[in-house]
Amino acid sequence: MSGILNVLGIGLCLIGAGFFLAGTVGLLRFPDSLCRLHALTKADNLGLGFMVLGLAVESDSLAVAGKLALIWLLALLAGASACYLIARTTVHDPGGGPE
Amino acid sequence: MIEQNQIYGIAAVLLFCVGLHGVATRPEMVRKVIALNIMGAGVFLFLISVAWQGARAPADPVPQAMVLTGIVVAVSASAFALGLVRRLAGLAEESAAEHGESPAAPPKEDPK
Amino acid sequence: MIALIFDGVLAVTLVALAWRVLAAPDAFEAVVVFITLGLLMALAWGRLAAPDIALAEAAVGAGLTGVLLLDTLGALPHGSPPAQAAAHAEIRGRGWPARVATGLLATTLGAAVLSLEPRPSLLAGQVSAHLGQSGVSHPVTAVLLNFRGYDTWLELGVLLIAIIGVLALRGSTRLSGETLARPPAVLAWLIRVLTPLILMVAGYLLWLGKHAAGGAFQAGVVLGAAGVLLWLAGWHPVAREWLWKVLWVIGFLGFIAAGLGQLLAGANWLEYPPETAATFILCLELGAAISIGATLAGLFIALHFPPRENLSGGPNERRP
Amino acid sequence: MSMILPVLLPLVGALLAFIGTRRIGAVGAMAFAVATLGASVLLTVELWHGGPQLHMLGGWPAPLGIALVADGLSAMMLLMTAVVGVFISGYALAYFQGEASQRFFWPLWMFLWSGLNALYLSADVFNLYVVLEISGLAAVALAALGGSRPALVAALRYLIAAMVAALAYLFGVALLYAEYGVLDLEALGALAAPGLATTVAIALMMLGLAVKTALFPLHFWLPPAHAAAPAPVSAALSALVIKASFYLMLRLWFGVFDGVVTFGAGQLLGALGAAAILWGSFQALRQRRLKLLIAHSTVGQIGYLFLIFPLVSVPRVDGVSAPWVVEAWAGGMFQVLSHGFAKAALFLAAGVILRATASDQLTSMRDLAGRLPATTFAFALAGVSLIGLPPSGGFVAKWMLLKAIFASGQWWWAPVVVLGSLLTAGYVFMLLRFAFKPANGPLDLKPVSKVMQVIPLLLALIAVLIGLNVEGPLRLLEIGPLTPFLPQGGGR
Repeated sequence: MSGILNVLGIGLCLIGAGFFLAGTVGLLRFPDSLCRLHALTKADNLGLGFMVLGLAVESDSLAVAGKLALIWLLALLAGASACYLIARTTVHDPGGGPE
Repeated sequence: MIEQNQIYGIAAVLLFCVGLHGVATRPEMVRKVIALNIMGAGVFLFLISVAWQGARAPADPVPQAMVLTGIVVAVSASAFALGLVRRLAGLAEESAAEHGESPAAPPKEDPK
Repeated sequence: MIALIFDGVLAVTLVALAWRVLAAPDAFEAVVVFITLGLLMALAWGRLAAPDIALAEAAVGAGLTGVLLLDTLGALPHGSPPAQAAAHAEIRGRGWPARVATGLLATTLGAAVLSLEPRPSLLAGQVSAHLGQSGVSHPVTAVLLNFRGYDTWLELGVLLIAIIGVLALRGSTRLSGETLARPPAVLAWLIRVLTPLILMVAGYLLWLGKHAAGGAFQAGVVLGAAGVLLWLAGWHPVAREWLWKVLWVIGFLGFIAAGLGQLLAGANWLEYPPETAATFILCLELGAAISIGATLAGLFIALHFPPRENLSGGPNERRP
Repeated sequence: MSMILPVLLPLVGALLAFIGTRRIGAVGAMAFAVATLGASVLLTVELWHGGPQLHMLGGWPAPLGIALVADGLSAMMLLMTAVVGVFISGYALAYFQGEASQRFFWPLWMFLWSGLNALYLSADVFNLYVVLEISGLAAVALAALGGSRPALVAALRYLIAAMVAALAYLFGVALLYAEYGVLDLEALGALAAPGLATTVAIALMMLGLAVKTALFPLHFWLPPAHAAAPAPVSAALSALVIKASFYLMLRLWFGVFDGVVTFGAGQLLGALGAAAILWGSFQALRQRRLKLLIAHSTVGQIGYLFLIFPLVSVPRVDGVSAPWVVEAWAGGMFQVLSHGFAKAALFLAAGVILRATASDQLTSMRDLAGRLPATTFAFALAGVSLIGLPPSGGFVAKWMLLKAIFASGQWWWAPVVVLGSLLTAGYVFMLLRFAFKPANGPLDLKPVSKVMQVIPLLLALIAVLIGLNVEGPLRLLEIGPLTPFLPQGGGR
């Protein structure tokens, strides 16, 4: 049982890592801020989500799993808001802003 | 065989030296403040690499306490330094406004 | 082996980022890379089994210092201010000699560091031997608040000096009076939602310090971040001058009160009886966390010097 | 009990000055300044009768806890700081009357004072880092109080130099901790042995402290910072703050690393000191602005202090210190004292002139002798001590140093001492010549408070009069474990 869980946990973490990798490539390769944000949010939400899920499977107590879930929720909140703020700046001031 | 903490010890030395180099050679004051923080990070990293007592043992608490103290000192000093920078910029603007001209043209910076 | 390779890659990345911070032509980029460096440093602390430092450094090194730097760049006018111009003239022609000197220094320090032999620290042994009498079970907290509480007391003094110094630059002890552009609604909403959560996290960290990584420093830094966020959201819960002053000095005063009380009872400065040490430490930590938080937030706010005309600086210090 | 008071009292004064209203703040801080003087005297009396004092902070014995240790050297620094400090405080009451910066001066100045006292008493290398930061940051904040552009630029440069210095010191502390696993000075002294890490650690710490002491060629930050600060602040920075880091250099070199440091290293520090004497005094001679002149004079006078290192760092014969060690030591300490009083007097007197003439140019000092006789007299007396004319404290200092120089056979320092005195005489007489020149036309001087005129005179008098009582300070210095006076020791 613990062997299967272990494999499952590692697999979920690997999927998460894959999303992060894709997100990073997107961040580096996409042409403008909005596309980059798109790539970034996928990494943030899904990548972190899978990681958290994998770690929760690996963890040995519900309390730890709960804390991990909380981390994901907070990251979602912060990520979404930050993304909105950056997008807003980009739309209002397309030429300026740090590139 | 090199130990884990030695790797970070060397990195700490390099951070310290890179920071010092920056303080000595970068002309802009904000950059000097950042460089000071890098120097500080080097010292802190070295202290923690000293504290490390193997992968299984807990780290020595004394250097950790020293670093926590050092971090607060560093942020205090940085904040005050940035205050000086901002006040100076404000003074420059005021005097420029008095003379009815725009702030002095920025100096040319050597390309790295 | 894989772990060592990871450490090596992390170490090289740290140094490369540090170099990039100094070499980046644009100050904005330098600050962003510096913040990244701070986050990666937290990984290094984790690898070196120092979670206390990871918590504090991620919040201060990457967080607060980064915010202070970004905020300063935003407040500076376009281009380099004249102070930098003055410094610039005398720096010229220090290229290669400086690099050689830095290289020599790095070699010497590196040799000294590699010459160190691993040996158990005398002090670490004493700390664990006396941990039972300290009132807490987390050794870092025991060192900070009991064995070396004097350092912590004086370090709260350093924070006070910084805030007094910044207020002196400002020419006023008042923090209120400035108005900031209203933040976007989403940000204001987020901050209001997060604030109670942040306060809870700070309290949790404070309580945790008794037996695990956490304590007054980390809690204080989190409080400071909360203060900065609230202020950015345009919400100024603490506006009165005297209240700010009380928050700034309360941690420092707490140590004085504890020290004086015990001194009059015939003990040494900052000596607590073992049976009540836990209570002493908790009270001192509470005060210290409040003061650290209020001072860090206060520093950020006080650095917004009273408004002058034409403060139209962009976010970056652009190259000519 | 009395050990913590010199640290605690100024801190309480600082808090009172910060929280209280402007009036309560200034008066309260002044009261605590006087109380701090009392505490310093009390501690010295206890020391005089009972020998070195120890206070275990937190009740934990070192090396687990931090120890406060007072010996004769600490007491002498405490006393000098307290006397100069009370005079500076009294002067500041009048100087800052009605000025906006007053409410920031008092808390910062009291913080600075407590940092200095904590430094003299601490016996823990990391705690010394913390108190170095307290005094350093407070000193920079005070230097910026003027608020003018030059003051802010100088303060920023001072801050960056001080931060680099503190970090170099801290790296040294970290290396020592890695090597020996303790932070207590006494424990370190017992464990210290020659080795690469130890040598590098000492070099880093001494380098950092040399920057803070403004030892040539690391003095670049000092003249602008000391010259641009308000007069009471300049006096505190020049008379006290740089002495504190010098004290720590002495403490580490002779108290901790006595068995590790070498003859050559002592000669190097002496050579830098000699260069400082010549360079600083020569630069002072070239200045045409009053406060810059006094600040450059500080760079030169600091150089004399560093002659202690080559003269005392000599191999022991059969475990017995060389006979001239006591004279070298006493000469250096007399230089600390006499320069402290004389330089405070000079900067405070310069403050009077600045207030009266609203100018910093030497040429504006014309006919001061007739109009501000007390201030001119203070200049003359302080100058007498700086040059080293008998019977001043400066004379005792230089005389003893010369005696030690000839007894040790290190004759090469003698011409430097003499030439330094000549250059000093040059700029002192230049100052006085301006003061005695008749005015070209009517000069209207603004009125300056009597207190501000009297205090520099008193300080200058002390600088001269300490030369009359050599025995007292010497006996005080001999109390305590500092190595030069030990009959045995870790001979080489």
